[in-house]
Amino acid sequence: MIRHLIGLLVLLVAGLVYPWIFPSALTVGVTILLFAGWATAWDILGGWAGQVSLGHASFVGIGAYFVAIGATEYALAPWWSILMAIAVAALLSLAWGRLTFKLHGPYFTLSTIAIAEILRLIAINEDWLTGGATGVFIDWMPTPFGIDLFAREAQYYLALVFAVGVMATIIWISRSRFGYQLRAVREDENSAMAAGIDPTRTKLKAFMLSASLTAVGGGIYGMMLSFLEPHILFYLLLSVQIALTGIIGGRGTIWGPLVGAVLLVSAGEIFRTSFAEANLLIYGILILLVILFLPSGIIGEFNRRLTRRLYARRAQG
Amino acid sequence: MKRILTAAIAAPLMGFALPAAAQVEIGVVNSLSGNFATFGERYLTGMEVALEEVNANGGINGEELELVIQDDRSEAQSALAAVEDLENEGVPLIIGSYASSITGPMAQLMTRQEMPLIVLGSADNSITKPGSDWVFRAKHNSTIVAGTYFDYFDYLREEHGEDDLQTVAMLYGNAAWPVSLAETGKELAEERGYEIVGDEAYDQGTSDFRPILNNFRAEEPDILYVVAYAEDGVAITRQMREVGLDTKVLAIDTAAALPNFVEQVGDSADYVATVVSWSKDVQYPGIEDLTNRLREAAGSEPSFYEAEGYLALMVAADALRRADSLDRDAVRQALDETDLETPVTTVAFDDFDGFKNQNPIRSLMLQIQDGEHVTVFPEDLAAEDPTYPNPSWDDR
Amino acid sequence: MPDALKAEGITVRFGGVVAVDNVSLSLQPKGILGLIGPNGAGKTTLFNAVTGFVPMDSGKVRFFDRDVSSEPPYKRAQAGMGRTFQTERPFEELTVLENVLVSAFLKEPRRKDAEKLAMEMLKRVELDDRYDQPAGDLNLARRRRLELAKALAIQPRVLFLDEVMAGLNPPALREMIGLVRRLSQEGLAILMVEHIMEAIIELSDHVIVLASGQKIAEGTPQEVTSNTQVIEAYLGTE
Amino acid sequence: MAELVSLLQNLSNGLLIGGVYAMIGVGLTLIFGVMRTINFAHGDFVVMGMYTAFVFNMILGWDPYFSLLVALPAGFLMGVLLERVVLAPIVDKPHETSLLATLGISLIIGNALLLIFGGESKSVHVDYASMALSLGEVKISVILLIAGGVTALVIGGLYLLLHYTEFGRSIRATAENRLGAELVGINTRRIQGAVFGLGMMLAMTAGVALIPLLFATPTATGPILTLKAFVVIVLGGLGRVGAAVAGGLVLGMVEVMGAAYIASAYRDAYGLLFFLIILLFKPEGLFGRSVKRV
Repeated sequence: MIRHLIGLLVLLVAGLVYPWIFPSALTVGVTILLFAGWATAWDILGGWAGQVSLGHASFVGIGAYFVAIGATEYALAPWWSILMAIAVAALLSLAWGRLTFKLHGPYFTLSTIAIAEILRLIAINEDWLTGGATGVFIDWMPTPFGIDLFAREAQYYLALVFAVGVMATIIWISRSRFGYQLRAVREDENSAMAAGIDPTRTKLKAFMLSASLTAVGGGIYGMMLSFLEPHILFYLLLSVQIALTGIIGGRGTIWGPLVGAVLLVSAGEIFRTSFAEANLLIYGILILLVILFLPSGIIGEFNRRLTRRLYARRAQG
Repeated sequence: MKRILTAAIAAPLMGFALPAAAQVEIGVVNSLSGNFATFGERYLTGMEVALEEVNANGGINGEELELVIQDDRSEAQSALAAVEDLENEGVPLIIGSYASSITGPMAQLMTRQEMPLIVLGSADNSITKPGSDWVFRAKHNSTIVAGTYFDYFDYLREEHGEDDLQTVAMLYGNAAWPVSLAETGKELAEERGYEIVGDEAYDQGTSDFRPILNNFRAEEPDILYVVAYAEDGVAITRQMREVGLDTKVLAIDTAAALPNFVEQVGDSADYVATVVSWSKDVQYPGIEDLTNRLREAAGSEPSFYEAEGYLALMVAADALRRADSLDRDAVRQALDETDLETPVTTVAFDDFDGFKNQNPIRSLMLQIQDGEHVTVFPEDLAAEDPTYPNPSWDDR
Repeated sequence: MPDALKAEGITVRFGGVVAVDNVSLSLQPKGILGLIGPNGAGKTTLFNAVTGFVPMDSGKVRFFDRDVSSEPPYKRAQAGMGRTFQTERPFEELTVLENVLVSAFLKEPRRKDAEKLAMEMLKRVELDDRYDQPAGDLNLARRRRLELAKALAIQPRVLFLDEVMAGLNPPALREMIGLVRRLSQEGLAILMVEHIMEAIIELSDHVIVLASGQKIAEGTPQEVTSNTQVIEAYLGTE
Repeated sequence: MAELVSLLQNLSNGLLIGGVYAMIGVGLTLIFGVMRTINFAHGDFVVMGMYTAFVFNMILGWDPYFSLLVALPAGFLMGVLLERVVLAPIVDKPHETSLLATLGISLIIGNALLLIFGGESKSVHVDYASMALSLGEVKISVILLIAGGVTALVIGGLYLLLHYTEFGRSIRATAENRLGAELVGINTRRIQGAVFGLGMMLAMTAGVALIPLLFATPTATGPILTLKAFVVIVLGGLGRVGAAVAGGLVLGMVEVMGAAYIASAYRDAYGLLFFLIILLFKPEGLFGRSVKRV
């Protein structure tokens, strides 16, 4: 516990120092923090509860669009829009989970793709709802305490708060009753039921929490882009990137998704600026290598070895 | 391997170390990898041709012009990171990018940072309407393109009688550009007295248009107005013939403007009409020379994409020469006062109809005649007369 | 005082096969009820039907004064049915303590209390020295005891043991028998499905014998083992 | 009358498009049946088939179908190799590990094609690309008919292979019950490699057969086809070849009817919605055998 809280503190300090070290890479910083938050939120469902979703872009889209439509159509400040987005994401995930949680393994994963794709088509075609395919410009943001929310610095600190908040949530979950219920359901639903745990309810809670947190990050992402098109926000590839970040780092671990985000986003950025056309090819090779050599993810593999070493050391001495 | 890695890590930091000696650098954000790389390649070719021309003619007031090119991986957040990076390197302006989902966020950011952006490929109205003081577009937009289509239809009406062209059916992909062009088209149809008898969007990646085309066949539209990217346009044309959907005018935007459209569709491509910002047979001085250079650089028949890449860089170079400074405000001022003639088109940035810093470019209507793209409208720039009406598929 | 468990007319069908055919049983609040029968007799199915893991086609299950017939397994667990699984399934990625903690949280929502409870349960099954070992690394006998600790940690009123003796070597078997007896003496009612006659005879107050889904005999261990029908069922005219 | 003609027209188109989908799905269903792996690179395998046909057409002027001579063995070998190097080492990891691995393969194939051939979409133009046979007023696309014929041939051949050869029986046994297959002495690891090879071969065959009809864009086409293939195999019933055909036909029909009579903008949604309903209420697929789990 103490270990994790120190980790959180280190993250916070590193996050606060980053803008001084890399003043001209704030966009990359925001991207890392958003992906860290998203992947950690994804991991509540995908890692801790063991239900791999490839539909989380839907919740990013909901967060971003609530902020955009709220600001442009109703002059609504983003915090109110994000609150609404949280509510909508929670309700949507509740219905979504009720519908699909009887599916397991790859079947559940396929169903998330299908639902997210249907939502993408709705976002593109129903222009009364989203502004449609031609997109929405965010042309206004409030200035609380004189802070310009369009400024990348402001967005950076918002993203930092978001990432730290999600990390704190997962640290709390990992120690709590809920966290053990999640792991029990992931490992074996029958054993979980024998311990008095309602698996469906547990998964629903995980999905709702995961979706709501993802939507919060989506709101910040919307502010950063400040021009939204459904194509890129409800995009299957974004869902895949979020899941990928979580899995590469280590599913069901506290620090895995963060490590995944730091690795993938910064590798992506370095490859982008150094290898031009070949950058995505090299990125693909990197992913494959990590999967082959660290199949439980970076932190996952580390934790497995650590637990065994700690036990062995205590048992001997 | 080790060397590559070192280079990779060092590369982003190099910008600090290298002093800019007797050269002017401008930033380019372009889609070189990812889904839009097809277009990115062509734009790059066009810019390289322009770069060679600029430097052969004395560069920017004697200093060599250089491009600092960054890939945006066809995604918005990478483009924004690239802008930040380029701003840090001190470039006075940036050219970019292709998709509106990428160019839109760039425009927002650069307006905030007060840095001039010359739009490379994105044609959506939304980029320059309402627009900003810092965003300039030399190429066309949805309003201009849709206007050219309907001017052409009106012109055919004048020539052949109003009753001849009455009904329009529309078919378009669900991406930003096709939707925005279709929406503008619908407004114009209403204004100018055309009846819309069919209106269908499709999800991109669909390659079977038969159900839609069959429905249209029952409506017998005079005009079919299609907005589709390359492969969709080819599939639509092939399937129209297969289904036997005859129209007097067949307009296919974007897809039909590419040289290999004819290769992929064969003789069914004939009579298809399409609007472009540039054509190799347009009556502007220097056109032949430019076409040859573009062809050589591309290694194939050049398209409007290469031409637009060329145009964007020529506009940038012209403004930098006149500004005679790397100060962003001075460059913006110079861009504002642009009055340039190129073999692609003439450029001046105006505010009109709610647009800001938009070149009121004269778009061209091409028709494919005997497998060649030929400029047929407007009359003063035309190389040939349009063939009208399209013969029925059975008679070909 | 009502019976701890009263099941009446339990019938379970799989497709066309009747796995359990109209079986009734009852368990006193402090007794050990043994459920035996040859392979495929329907013992485990009956056991799963009573604990809610297999849906019944007909029948009623009363747990103390509560009708749990239509309740899902986790509700029955919450009501106090603690069970083990025949193929023991520890949460392999968790440590031994964490495995038990999952169950302990049912009655003790606060981590500190739950941890204390879990540790006590580990002591009861003599696994406390391995509390931080990954459960996946335990050997069979220890996994069995871990299963037991998990079932105990929900602080059940009745313990359901599904073949906890199977596959144990003689010393481990003796240990397990002692452990079950101790639990019973501490006041827990126990229903055990078992293959190992030795254990059943030693432990049970009352035994039910199943064959082909039907109850063929019932009584004290001595009565049952001398029953000719039972001997036939076991020795086989199959 | 006109409406009846248009209905018949749509029905026949739905069937023919369904044949195309079946072609894309059949390799995936085989892989899923044996390996329980969601192969995210399947669409990219199809695209590789398309590029094979394109390259031989461009350089040697071959008719696209002729390049099957190259695509078949190449597909099989590459599949076996990929399985050996990438998937076999992680076979006992959770399913999402192999899912990610195939995702990595997909990224690599797409971007390698982009580097080699550039981003422009590729197609082979054949003279019969827009020909149609007329049956009364209903028109039947020649090229879809040819694709349908190839589908029938390939799937017929696969059926024979699976049911009348020792190798095929081993594959089916492994798909049905891996442990049982191992007990009777089948080397399921080898079968797995061979099946992946077979799956990739079928995907590349589909690519070759479809190049006159569809377009290959390095990174964009693959995922679209992969998604279609997922829908096909779930609709029909996972893991069975005949069911993939049925699934393809159903998907073709649902899409065409939805596009013709509801709204074409939601074309993909009809298939996906149908896919969800099947997943939720008849997870063994429309035509799969019912499996009761005890």
